[in-house]
Amino acid sequence: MSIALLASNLVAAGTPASTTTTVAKNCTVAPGGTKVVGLCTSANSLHISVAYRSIAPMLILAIGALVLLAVSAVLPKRPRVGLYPALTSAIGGLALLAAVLQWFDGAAKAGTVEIGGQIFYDRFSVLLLILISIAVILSSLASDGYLRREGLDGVEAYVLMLMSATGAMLMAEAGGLIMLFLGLEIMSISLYVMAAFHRRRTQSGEAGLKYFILGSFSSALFLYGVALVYGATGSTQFTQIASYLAGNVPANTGVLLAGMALLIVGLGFKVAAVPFHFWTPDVYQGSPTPFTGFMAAVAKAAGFAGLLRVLTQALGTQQADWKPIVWLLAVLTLGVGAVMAIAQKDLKRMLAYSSISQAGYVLLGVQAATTQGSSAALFYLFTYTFIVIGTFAVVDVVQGKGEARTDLGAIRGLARRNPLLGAAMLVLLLAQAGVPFTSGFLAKFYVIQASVDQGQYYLAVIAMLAAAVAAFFYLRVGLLIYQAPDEAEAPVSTPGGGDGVFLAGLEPVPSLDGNVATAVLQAPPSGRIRVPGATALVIGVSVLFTIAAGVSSFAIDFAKAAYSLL
Amino acid sequence: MNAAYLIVALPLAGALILLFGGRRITDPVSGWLATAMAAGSFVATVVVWATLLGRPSSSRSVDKTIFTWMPVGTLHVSFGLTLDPLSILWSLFVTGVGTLITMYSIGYMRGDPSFSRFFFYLNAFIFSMVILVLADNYLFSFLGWEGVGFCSYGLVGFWFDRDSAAVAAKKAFVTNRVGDFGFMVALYLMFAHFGSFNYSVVLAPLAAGHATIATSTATFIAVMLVLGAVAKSAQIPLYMWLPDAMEGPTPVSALIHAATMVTAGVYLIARTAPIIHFSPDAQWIIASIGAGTCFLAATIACVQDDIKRVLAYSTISQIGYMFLAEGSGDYQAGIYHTVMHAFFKALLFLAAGAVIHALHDEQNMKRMGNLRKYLPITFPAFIVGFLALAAIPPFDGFWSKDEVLAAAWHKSPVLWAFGVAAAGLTAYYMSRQVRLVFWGKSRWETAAADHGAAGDTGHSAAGDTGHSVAGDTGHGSVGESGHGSGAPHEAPWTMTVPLVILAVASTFGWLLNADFGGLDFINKWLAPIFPSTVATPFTVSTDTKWVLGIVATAFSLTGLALGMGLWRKAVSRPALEPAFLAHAWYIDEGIAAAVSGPLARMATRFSFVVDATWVDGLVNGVARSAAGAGRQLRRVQTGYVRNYALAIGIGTVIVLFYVSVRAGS
Amino acid sequence: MTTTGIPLLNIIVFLPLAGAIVSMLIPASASKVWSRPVGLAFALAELGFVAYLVADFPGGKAGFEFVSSHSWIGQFGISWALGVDGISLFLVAMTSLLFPVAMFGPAWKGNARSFLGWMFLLEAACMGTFLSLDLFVFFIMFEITLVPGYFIVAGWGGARRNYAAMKFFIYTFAGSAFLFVAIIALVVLDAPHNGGHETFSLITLAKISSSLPHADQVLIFCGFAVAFAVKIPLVPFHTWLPDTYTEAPTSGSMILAGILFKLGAYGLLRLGLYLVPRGAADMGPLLLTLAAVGIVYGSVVTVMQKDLKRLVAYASIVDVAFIVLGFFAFSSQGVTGGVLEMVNHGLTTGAMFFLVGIVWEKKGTLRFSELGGLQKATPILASIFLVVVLAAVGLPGLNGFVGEFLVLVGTFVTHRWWAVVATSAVVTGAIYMLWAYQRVFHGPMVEPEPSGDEAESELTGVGGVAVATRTKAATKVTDMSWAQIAAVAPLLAGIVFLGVYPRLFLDRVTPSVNYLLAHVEQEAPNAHVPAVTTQHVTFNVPADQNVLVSPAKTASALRGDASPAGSGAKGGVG
Amino acid sequence: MSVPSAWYLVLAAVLFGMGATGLLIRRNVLIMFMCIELMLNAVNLTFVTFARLLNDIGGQVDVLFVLVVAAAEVVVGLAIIVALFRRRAAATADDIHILKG
Repeated sequence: MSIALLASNLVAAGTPASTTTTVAKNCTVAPGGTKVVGLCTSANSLHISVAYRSIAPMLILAIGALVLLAVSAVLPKRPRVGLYPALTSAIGGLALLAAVLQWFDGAAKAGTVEIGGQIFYDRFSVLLLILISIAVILSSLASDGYLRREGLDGVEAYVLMLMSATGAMLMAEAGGLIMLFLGLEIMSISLYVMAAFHRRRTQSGEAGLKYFILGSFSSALFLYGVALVYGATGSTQFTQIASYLAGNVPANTGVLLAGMALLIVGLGFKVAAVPFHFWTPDVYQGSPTPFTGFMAAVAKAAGFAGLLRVLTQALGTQQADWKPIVWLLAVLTLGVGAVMAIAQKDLKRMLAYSSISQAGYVLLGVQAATTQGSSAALFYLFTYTFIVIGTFAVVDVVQGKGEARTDLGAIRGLARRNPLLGAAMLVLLLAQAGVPFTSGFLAKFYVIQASVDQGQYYLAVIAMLAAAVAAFFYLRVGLLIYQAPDEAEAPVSTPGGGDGVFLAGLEPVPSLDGNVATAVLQAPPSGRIRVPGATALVIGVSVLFTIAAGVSSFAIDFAKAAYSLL
Repeated sequence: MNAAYLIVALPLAGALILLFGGRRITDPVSGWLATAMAAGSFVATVVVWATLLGRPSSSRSVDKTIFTWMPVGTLHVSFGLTLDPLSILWSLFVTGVGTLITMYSIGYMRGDPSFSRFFFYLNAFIFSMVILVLADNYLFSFLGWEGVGFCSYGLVGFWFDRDSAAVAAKKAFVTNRVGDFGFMVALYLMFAHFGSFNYSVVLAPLAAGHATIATSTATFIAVMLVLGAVAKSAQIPLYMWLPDAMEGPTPVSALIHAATMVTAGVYLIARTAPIIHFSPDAQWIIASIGAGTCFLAATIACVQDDIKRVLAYSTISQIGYMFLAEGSGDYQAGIYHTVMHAFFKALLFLAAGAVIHALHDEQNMKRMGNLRKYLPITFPAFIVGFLALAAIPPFDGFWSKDEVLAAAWHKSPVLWAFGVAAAGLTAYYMSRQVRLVFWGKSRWETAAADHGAAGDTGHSAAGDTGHSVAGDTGHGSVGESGHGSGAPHEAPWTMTVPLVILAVASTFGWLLNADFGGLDFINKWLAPIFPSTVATPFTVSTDTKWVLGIVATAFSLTGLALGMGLWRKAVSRPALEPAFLAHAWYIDEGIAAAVSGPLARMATRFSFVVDATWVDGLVNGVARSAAGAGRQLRRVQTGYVRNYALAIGIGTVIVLFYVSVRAGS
Repeated sequence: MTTTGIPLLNIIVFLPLAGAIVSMLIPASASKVWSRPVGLAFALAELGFVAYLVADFPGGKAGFEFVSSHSWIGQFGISWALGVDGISLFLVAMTSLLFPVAMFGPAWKGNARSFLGWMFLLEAACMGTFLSLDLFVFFIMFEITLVPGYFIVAGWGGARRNYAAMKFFIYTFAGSAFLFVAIIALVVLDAPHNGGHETFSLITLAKISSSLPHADQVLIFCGFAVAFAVKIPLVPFHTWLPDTYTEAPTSGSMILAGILFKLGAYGLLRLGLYLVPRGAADMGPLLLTLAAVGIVYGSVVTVMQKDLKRLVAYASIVDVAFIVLGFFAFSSQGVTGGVLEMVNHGLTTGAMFFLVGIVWEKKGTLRFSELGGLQKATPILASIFLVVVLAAVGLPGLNGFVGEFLVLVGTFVTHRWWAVVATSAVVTGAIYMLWAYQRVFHGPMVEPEPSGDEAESELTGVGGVAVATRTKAATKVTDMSWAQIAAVAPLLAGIVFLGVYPRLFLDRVTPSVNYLLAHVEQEAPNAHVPAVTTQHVTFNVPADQNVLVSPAKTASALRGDASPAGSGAKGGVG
Repeated sequence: MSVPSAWYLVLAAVLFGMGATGLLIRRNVLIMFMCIELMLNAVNLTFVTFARLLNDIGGQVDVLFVLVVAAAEVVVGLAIIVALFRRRAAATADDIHILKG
């Protein structure tokens, strides 16, 4: 029986590793010179020092969540308008402050492993902490208007958001697979609830349930991967896995690779890589819109943080094994995301597919498996956070009460109904399309550069062609924004008969007898759109950042600095 | 010598003034301005000619560079003039005849709403033509070459609201462009071989015997240039545009399509003689084209009913003689015939114009007749032109054609036979024309009644709106007697004076190059251009010449007698007017059918099938397949959780399978 | 290198940007009054700066002038580097000339603020592309042109504008994918030869590009070529063009055809030939063939078009094929001619689309079947149109001929049969252009059907003017207005001037071209560049007219030796 | 007779596979949910086995983490299921497919 043989081989292989002394094993210096702080400081005792500063943002968020709950308990049933979002963003702001301070911390700059090896404290983590803090601030502000409009206001949403962010931070800082799993679950469980948060909308419940079932399934797969990697290498901590693999050739690579594969699947699910992406459109569409933005930003960032840690740090020696897998995932993700987005008629769903496609570019950075690639991926995530939260904030404003109008027709004539909002949406869309002078372009440039640097010309070309396909649906929306709200599509007739193609989804659907039905998009509601102040702020900040990071190189340098040591 | 600049500058100035002045320069003023400019140009040419005459024959060539046009790397082209016997000779008759015709036009075009536009084109034409002949390099000459083409386009299509005129103008231009193709290719080869277009670089060493050129290169350059010449001079196979070009006002036909522009090809070949000298093949090609054309066009001319189309085919035929002479190596004879032809053909056209004018734009000879009684000046003038063209001694045509035929005989009796046959035909069709127009009954009286309704054959575009308006207002004296029903009357003096001058020239012009008494001025004048290294000298014995001359004259007289006899009373002789000749051997119509039929269909197919469906279809197909893929993939997204989980499961299995393969290997 | 006190090139790039911002900032209420004057002021100021640049540009120099460089994204060696040489000088000049004409010449309706804003943005991007000395800057400028282009077509275009705009954007965007990857690949592969530092600097890359393996050069060149072939566009990548040009508003067509085309052609020269000469030399015959095929195919397809604007659009395909033909002839005349053709085509096609727009205003239709006899009612329009048509056809004395002839003669020197095939365009070009002219202006006046046509003219029309023309059928057709004549006059002046005295242009372009070719010759032995600088020709030139100055100068500048002066024998024939 | 440790691993794998299969084929949400629990516990078994094999306490500790997480998942998951199916008679996963395409 092959499995039995496999297992026995494994035991034989694993034994030598476990015979080394615990202390020696735990104190192995990780590749790259990262010193393992914590266990080694007191070799003979089980005393583990807790470097609180390394987990300060996380703590702030977690404690903040609890405080928020407590505060809500003592406050009257209907507190002052805007209190909770204000508090939440304040907590996020504190976390951001802490994270920024961490950035300048020497330990973080040098890169250390804290708290018994469970926490990775380096600028890579810190950058993600900053990102997540920002996402919290922006999302909480963007949610305010939505929640009040939908009559869902209360403290719960904010607490969930903070808890979810806490989990994401844990993922970002995780020093080992177990911490990664823990963070993943903390984040995900909160997100499940957030997805299902709109009690009166059936779609919201459906989104929550689907997310929950599939998420749990992928978590189980991920966890099994953790167990297998643990079995093959004797540890769940990244540094130790890496040092073990650097020093030994695993006798049974099968277990290791199977574990690796499952880890990729689990994390691939979180980042919505094709073919593990099926939940994404349904969940993004069903979830309350501002939460969708949060989800797209934070879950994706945390998922990629995990993927980068696992693949490039823990399993860096197995590059040859996982690179082709990621290559294929990247191609599929880019292609399927872009192609399916074309066929969508719902704005949120289209953006969901678009976010799938965007994940493909980050996978390009992962696939490069270099410092440059990783920092490119980070930069991509960083810019995408602003873009996606801003975009969904606009969608939120446009869709109206009860998420009545999320179809493409709703956005038609946006520029007439609110010029600034239209312009903002245009910038955000162009950024996602990767047009120069937006952060989206530099992000694409960076990942493509990293990819080409590794000789992946074809991957790079495929990615850029996917961008061209993707440009179609971004532009289509951009065009709708600038159309008159009541503008009718001209009847389509050409000698070549190819007209409909470039208007796919927008155009009347050709019926079987070849005649073109003139039924087009529903007209949007008329009248000027009013944007709640907080949401306007979010959109404004997103747009400004998108342009600023596209014109100046500061954000790239920032991302580069985050990864310079690894 | 600086007067040379004036030759060019005056017509240019005239053209610019008329262009920008537009309609503010009114009716007669613009005409007189243009005439003055043309005359000034003529005077300047005479001055230059006199200056050159004062020099020894070996130094009668002066180059004057105006400024650099295209300096790129080794390519260096200037705007520059070359003043040598050949260019000045051409310039003389271009500006001279041009002046007369411009003057004639003042009367002819009177009252036309676009009066000044007409004279703009005339001056621009003279400018272009002198550039063509005076340029010191092929490329600058090409500028003039194209310039005359443009003016021809503008003048043929002068009455643009007639569709036939517009089509004819376009046809003329496009056909000439086919020739330009050859001209340009010759230029490339010239640059590749000589590194220059300057006559002084390309031709002078060859002419001086300092350099030689490979036969193949010479043949290629020559043949390509001849293609250009053939188009411009309306020779086989590109002659079809010229008859249609008769849509233009008659002075235009006289100036451009008879006397000057169409001889540009003759000039080009004469200029290129040093190269052609190295290619016997090219010489044969030129001679054959000439012989073939002069015969073919003459046959067609025999049956045309339109007064101007007869003359047009006659022009084609006569230029054929010039080509024949040049191909036979006797450039002087060709040029001699060119000059003589300029006189008598301009005369014929102007006289024909006066006839048309008198009959209110009637061009169909079958609706004319008996006009000798009404047109006391035009009639004798026409007769002089007729006799000159028919090569009846002692008029111009006899002498020059004699020279041409002598050269042809020396080249090959076959060529000569074609020439002689054509001479007979020429006399015949011209007699027919004279008979139909000036003798017989006054058919125009009845014709006027059903004016325009009668079944015209061919393209005789009788009085369409544009022209008849012009004609009527131009004739105040006639106009009062009703629309086109007044008696024919003689033209105003501005029109008759040129007729008289040209008639005199057609009678005595031959003295410019008489074969005897040391009167061969043209031969002597051109001698430095065609030394023995350019055109191998040959002589035809005097006896032979006598015999040849007598035979040719006999042919001419026979033709004349036949024509005069057969068409004394008759208006229509179906046996002598076979359809295939009336349709010009169906060549033109065949080409037109091919172009508008299969070729147009093919182009249409390319435009609307190949490009729209295939090439663009591919692009749209890619887009469509992307969109289609999206639509198909949407079906996978069923909304059922278990399907999603299954997808994740399958993905996982595939990844696991992949790693197991890797682990196994 | 010339440096002046003021950052001239930066001003030229950023002034239109400022114009865009100012245009957009004008409040809607004041837009009616202020948009056009303010826009015109900016456009003229830009023109003034460019005129200063042209005037100040030293003739006979090959290198980049007015260079300004600032580090931008240091870690990739990206800098904001601008410079101008003979090749880009006149493209910049043409851009600055064509934009005001396009902005204020044709009639357009709708939001003046955003229209002018997009136009200025486009101008800034075009300037940036032509002036950039950094591949990254080049790319982003090249790419950003799509956005204003897209919105101008989609916002102010004809009935099928959405389709056309989208196709334009996606097609060229997809082409850029290859350009992007090729640029990055070039930079990455060149980095080891630059001391391990990546750099996007055009000049540096050109210096070290010879170290690149041959095969890499070919691949990179292919990447460039695909992108530029789409942009130019070369057959068979051209099908976005007719749709886009036909649907675009008049101003948009002018700019798209006049300038955006040139970005691709310019890129082919600046990136293709300059950076990867060996790749260019290898792929040269292919591009030559594509160009020749494009000339023939384009001509055939153009002839039967039924719509004037579409015909002009297709004719552009033929014209730009000449540009490519010239570039890949690798001869001084060919490349110079190609550069001149770029400028020519900008002037000619710009003017042509402008006039087509006027025809549309007069008649409300552009279908040949509904046009005719316009010359009677609009003689000035007809005359100007004729001049432009003749320039397009290549009548000597107008600009089209000089460029076309140089291209062809230059091509003949190196690839004779391609030149011969391409020369067929002199015939076909005359056919379709004159036939079009005839059908529009000649013949009896065609009156549009009074009924049924109104609805249709709305659909086929050029954007904003749809309403204005509905009544045109009934009223008398008038000739061009003085404002329109004034708008087209500069283009006509350019057409005539470049036809008669192209030397002003050639003297500044040729040194740069020769420098480029010398670079190609040195780096790519497979290019077979003919001796661009040797003088094997003698000229019959009077001693006082030293017309040989410029080539001789070039020769000595390049080779460092004295070139034999023209020692032609005086006298000529006889 | 001691059971070879490999057998534990195989058992765990089988259990995991059963759980996964169950998730894929069952439509009752609660049973699907149980299948996930089964999978998690199969992983726990794997952890323990490896911990024993490697003589490492870490794996056993990890099991505790997993248990806690699983418990949290149960709470949240049930809450969502209850909320969603409160107004429905049946509780199959196939009943929810508004969102698709």
